[in-house]
Amino acid sequence: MTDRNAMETAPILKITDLRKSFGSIHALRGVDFELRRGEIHALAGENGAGKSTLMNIIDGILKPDSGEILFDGQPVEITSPAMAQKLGVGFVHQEIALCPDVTVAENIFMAATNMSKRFLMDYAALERKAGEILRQLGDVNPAALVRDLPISQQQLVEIAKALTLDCRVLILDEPTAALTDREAQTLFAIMRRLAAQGISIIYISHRMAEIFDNCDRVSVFRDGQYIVTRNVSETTPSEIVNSMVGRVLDNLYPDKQREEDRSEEVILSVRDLTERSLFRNISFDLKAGEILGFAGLIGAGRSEIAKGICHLEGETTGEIHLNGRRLDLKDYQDSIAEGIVYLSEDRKGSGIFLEMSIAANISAISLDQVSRGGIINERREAQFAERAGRSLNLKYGHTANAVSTLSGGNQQKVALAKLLSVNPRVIFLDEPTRGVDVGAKAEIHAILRQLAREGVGVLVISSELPELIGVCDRVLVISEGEISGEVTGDAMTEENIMHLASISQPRMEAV
Amino acid sequence: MAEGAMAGMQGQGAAPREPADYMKRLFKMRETGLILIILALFIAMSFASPYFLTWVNMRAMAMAFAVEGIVVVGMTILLISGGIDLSVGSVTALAMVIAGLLFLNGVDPWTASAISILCCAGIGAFMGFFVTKVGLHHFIVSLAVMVIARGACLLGTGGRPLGLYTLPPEFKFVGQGAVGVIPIVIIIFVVVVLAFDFMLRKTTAFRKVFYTGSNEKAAAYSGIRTKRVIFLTTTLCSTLCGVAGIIYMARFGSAQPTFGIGMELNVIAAAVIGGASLSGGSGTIFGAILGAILLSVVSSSLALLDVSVYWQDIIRGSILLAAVSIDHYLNKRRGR
Amino acid sequence: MAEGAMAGMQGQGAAPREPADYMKRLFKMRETGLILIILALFIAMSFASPYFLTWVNMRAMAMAFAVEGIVVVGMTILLISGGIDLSVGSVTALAMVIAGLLFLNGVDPWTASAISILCCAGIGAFMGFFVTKVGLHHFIVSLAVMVIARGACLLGTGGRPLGLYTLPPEFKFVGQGAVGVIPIVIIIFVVVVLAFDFMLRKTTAFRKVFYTGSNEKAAAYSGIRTKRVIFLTTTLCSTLCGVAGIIYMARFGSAQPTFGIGMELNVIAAAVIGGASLSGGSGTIFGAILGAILLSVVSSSLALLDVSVYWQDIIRGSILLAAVSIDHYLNKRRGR
Amino acid sequence: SAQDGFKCEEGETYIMNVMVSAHPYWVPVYQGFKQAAEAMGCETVFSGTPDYDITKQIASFEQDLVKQPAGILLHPMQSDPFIEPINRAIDSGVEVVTFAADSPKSNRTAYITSDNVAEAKFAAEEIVKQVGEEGQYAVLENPGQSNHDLRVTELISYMEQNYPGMKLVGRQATNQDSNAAYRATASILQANPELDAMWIPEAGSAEGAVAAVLEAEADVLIMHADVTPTTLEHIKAGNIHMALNPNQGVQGFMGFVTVFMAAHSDMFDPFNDYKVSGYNPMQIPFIDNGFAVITKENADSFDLNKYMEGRDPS
Ligand SMILES: Nc1ncnc2c1ncn2[C@@H]1O[C@H](COP(=O)(O)OP(=O)(O)OP(=O)(O)O)[C@@H](O)[C@H]1O
Ligand SMILES: Nc1ncnc2c1ncn2[C@@H]1O[C@H](COP(=O)(O)OP(=O)(O)OP(=O)(O)O)[C@@H](O)[C@H]1O
Ligand SMILES: [Mg+2]
Ligand SMILES: [Mg+2]
Repeated sequence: MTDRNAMETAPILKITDLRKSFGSIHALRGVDFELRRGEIHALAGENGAGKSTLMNIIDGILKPDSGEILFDGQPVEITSPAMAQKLGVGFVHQEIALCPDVTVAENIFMAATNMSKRFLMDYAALERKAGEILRQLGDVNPAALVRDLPISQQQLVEIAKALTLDCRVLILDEPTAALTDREAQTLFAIMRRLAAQGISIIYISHRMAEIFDNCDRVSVFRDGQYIVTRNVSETTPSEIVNSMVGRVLDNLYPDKQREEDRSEEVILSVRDLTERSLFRNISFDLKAGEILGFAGLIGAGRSEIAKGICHLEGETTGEIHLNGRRLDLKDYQDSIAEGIVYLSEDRKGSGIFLEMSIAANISAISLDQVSRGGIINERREAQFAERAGRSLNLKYGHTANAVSTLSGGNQQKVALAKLLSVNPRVIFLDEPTRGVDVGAKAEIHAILRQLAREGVGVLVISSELPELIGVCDRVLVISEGEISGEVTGDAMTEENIMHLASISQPRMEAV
Repeated sequence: MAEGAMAGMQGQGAAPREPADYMKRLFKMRETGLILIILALFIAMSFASPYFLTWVNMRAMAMAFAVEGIVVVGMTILLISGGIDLSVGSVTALAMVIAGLLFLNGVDPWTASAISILCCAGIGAFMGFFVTKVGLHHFIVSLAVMVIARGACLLGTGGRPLGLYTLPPEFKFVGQGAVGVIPIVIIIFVVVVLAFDFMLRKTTAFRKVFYTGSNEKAAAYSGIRTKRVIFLTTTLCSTLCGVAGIIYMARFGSAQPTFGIGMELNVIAAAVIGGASLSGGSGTIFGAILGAILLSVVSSSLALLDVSVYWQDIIRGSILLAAVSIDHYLNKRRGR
Repeated sequence: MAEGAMAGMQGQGAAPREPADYMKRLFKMRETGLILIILALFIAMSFASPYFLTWVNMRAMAMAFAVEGIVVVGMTILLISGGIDLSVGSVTALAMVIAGLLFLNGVDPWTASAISILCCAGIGAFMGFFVTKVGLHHFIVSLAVMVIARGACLLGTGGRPLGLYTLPPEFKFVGQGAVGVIPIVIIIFVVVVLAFDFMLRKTTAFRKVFYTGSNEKAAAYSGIRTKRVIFLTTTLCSTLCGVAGIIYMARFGSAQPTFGIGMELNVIAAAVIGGASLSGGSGTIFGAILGAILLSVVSSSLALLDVSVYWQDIIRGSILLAAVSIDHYLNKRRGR
Repeated sequence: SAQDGFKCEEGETYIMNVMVSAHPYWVPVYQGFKQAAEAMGCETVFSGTPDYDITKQIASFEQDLVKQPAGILLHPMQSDPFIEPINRAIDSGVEVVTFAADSPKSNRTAYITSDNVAEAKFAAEEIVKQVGEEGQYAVLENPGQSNHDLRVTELISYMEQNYPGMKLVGRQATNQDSNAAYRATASILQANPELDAMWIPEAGSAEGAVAAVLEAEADVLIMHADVTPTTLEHIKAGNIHMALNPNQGVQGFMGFVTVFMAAHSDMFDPFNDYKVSGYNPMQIPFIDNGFAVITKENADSFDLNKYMEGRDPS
């Protein structure tokens, strides 16, 4: 009886002295970790601290160099995701890993189909069940091909996929990085429900508010080492940040626009920009010295508007003026030539060259800065990368290493460094701090403010409302492809923005 | 073929809802463009030549691609899983040679065929080993095996075709006989195509092939043993080459060490024309067979029209290019 | 070649730090495995045959792959950009045929060669158009062009080789002459290889080829006109085929419409053995040339040892498989 | 009937069917075929497959049958696979004669070819005549193609039996590829500096072999079968000693005559059992069309491009 009792109170997962290195990089240097039954346990740590590596080991994707894993009190050696699945581990990966050529429903039930003893597929049932799960999370068509979905919807599919598993431990590695507040809240409700059913959840996030609102305990990692575990109720965000970063971060957001920076000079002016199915009648001015934000729900069309202005995708009509001069852009190269650049929200798909070196990634858009007469100076290129990396607190081994060896947040920094390395006149940043840790985030925000001060037009798209409110001087809210409102100053509150974001627009004529 | 005609949509995982929009779906599916192009060719040819729409000509055209069509099935499945196989031609020839040598040494032809097909499966497994365990690329492994298997054919036969005229009639019947007017070869072909088309669309086991080819990592994360899937599709493709080789042997009553040179390009082209992606994850058997039919009809038509040989290649290549361009255009217009 | 030897690392965009770790880097670079394998072959062969390490044999071996090596350069660059070209053999033959016909019709051979190379560039541009504007896959476009170009060779010559014995000696000198003991062909080859190796590693223009092949979308989002890059690499590959064809013509004093059948597999194999990825984004000229050397040395060695023809293919394929496996193993051990 | 003589009826058509149909070998054969047909007022068609693919050739042969020609002169890519199609053709009233390659177990009425064995013997004797009975020789080959195989294997066994002093020191497969032949010959020359002679069963490899021999400045007697403009020039220049070329014109001409005769067998009433046994009276197991010996002196007569000037290839 006591044995049994001990079993039930014993942690579901207990990890001792786990080590893992990649060549000379020590990702984990003797980590301890304990997960209780039915708790929501947050993991915090800077980019590259080793969080994903630890999760990948629990899921059997990576093999640890040494250390012990007790699952349900039993020592286990998890050698493959299939085995982890059998143990009851579900995993939402930081990097979205879906099959682009098959439907959402098939993706969601891939593991179930794999384990099922059924001989035939029942597509109708799959779609029905996928529809049920997706309805809780957000609006995704279960019959759509994953390749046709924007990254935020793919994120929802990835979450739905894990929820179908009959798991005892659910790992969520930055699931909200590309989600807006509304979808995130739904996810938290589901998490709490699962926890109440006795499922243990590991939740990785760089957003302190999420951790403190939803989790029971939080463990902090730094440089591959376990630092501390605290009950959320007994600690504060600044204490956690302090143990993560090793110093106190006093102000997370830079100062807003100063009075002397205020100017009526319009840098970018957009008039009646319309794309037949994605957005219409978009008109706004971006003024010198300000940081403008785009807010909205998933699928509102924020990214599409930015890409439309840069002529990256879609056929648009309307006018774009830069410093009062009407532009006649044909493609993105024209846009770059005018100094208008865009940072993609889809890091892996269109932000970085995974198998190329960090240096080559950072100089991709500004080769002329590291070359003379068309000949690349490799030393200069490496220095260029080092400089860019330093300013974003990039954690890497060598600039010649492939970007694929970096942690997710550090990959994001590379994508950002690439874009910041040009000297733009207008810069669109789509989820610029996706997956970036608090320290680096603050530095990125400071850089953006600095750019704005220097007269660069800065436009930020973010799904994280606190970020928009903290960084931007003015926020335009997009709903269903149209601007539904604008907030500035004290009116910039989450309530106001959410209200505007959920205004339903009269249906667009389908073309 | 009506069964097969639904391959496109269902291969994509859609489920039929109302019978009413059946026509709409037919128009929307991936293969419609190819079907239209082939139909157009048929109509043009039946005006151009009075011999085209004869039973004998149709039979000759069907016989010309039926056996290769079995290899196309294997290649398509392998392509979907993300692989490729350049050795299909040599392995098909080797199947003939192995079975032929065994038969000439007194083994009963059915047993000889079974052994030979097993050997081909072994070759596939060999390639699968190098791809999944050693970690080499399909292209280079199958290129090496293409050379080795051709060498084995030459070694086994001294470069001379084996005359197997003495094969028993009931064995030759497989390759030369007919049920009513329908040749056995074509029946086998249709059965293989329908069976694999069905399995690929409907069975959970073959869906894993799509998942693996579409994103091997994602499939592995879902617990699919992707290496095993790739190993098996590689083995399957070679096994089907073995089957094709045996049928050729029964049909020709001989085993030719030089058979099938250049077959790989033809077979891959058929699959690609039919919508298979060279990077894996998509493709249908039905489409690939349409691709094979298109290639075959063009060749046969040029021969039937007595087009000068010096012009045939130019016309053949141009039609191929035009056909895939039109098909691509039609697919794009219908909505990617 | 020491210059070229650094291709591996620097192609990846690395910067040398201290001259001290030069040896370490040499050991670490992608091509070391291949170099070791080729060295091992050389050592084994010099024991097996007293004729192997003679100047004349080395010269003959070099002559045997030098011209094809020029095509390997084009193919490698195309592969890096994410493309592939099956038409290289036919286009090389067509270059001979076009130049040969012009010459026989009274055009000065230099002008004829220039026109012919331009035509090949045109063919490359034609393929580039279908790939970038129409949106077809390189594989299928180049397959069609392979057939068309072969057809054009046949049409132009009536299938008969053109005798170009009357080519002026100063033209034939390009293919048959030597500066001192070094044949012109080898000089051209080395210059082409060094030039493109340098450009690929060092110039911004060619760096865009890597970006495009590594992740086309990310490249487009970095302001690279990826379609133009692909168009140009496709054109370049065909242009180099043209150059190779002209050199062959000067060398053999004839234009053979059937020249280069199957060349594509050889050329792609060389690039892949040398580390080029079939999915684009990686590869080096230096590695690809080592791959070509490996293939060529194996063939030459088998001939030198007078291995039975019936065994040659088996041995050749097995050595190929063993070599890439060892190379892969060495790279894996050194890496991660 | 006999009084109509050697004349076709209106529209009577004969087809010549080959594989790898763009190969120049067929060109003079078809010219012979056509000249005979014109002399008798018959129509001809050149058909077959451009590919080296037996399924395609069989398909094209069966498509020929759809047109109901009077007869087909066929070069079967392989013998046994054509047994059934040939027999079916004859049953449906289309006569078949084979040329250059045979399908002996079929019911074809005649077979016309060059005697590859005779060519090989001739080549062997010529080599011995030039370099003596003691020496070294090498061959290039093309395994899998029967006439090329015969030319090589027969020469080797003839040498073994009659001139044991001649040693075979090199034997390489080059498959009609001049670059492969260059490579192989260069290696053979390296390994055997004393090499006296080479026998090459086709002209494509000969082009590469000559280049290698010239480059090595070796003194090697080269003989080959078939001919291309380039090897002709080499013969004229003395780089190649001699080429043996099958008499393609006669092959085509006699091929036509035999297939015509098979279709008009009612002209002929031989002294045998054909009436009771029911076979075609025009049975000819083997006609040798002979071969020409090409040397410096007569080389100009073998320029196919010159021959084809003003002629229609199809
Ligand atoms: N495949 C790999 N090869 C080499 N190094 C790697 C590899 N994967 C991870 N690393 C390194 O291991 C360390 C830990 O990375 P990990 O992905 O676990 O960080 P993380 O805590 O998840 O960071 P983030 O918050 O940015 O996602 C980093 O220094 C990273 O560069
Ligand atoms: N081929 C399939 N077609 C439809 N749904 C499937 C398929 N394979 C698995 N599923 C779904 O995945 C889950 C697990 O499947 P599994 O076959 O293991 O369980 P099951 O007990 O047979 O499912 P059910 O409760 O529907 O009978 C179930 O929800 C099942 O409906
Ligand atoms: Mg991470
Ligand atoms: Mg977005």
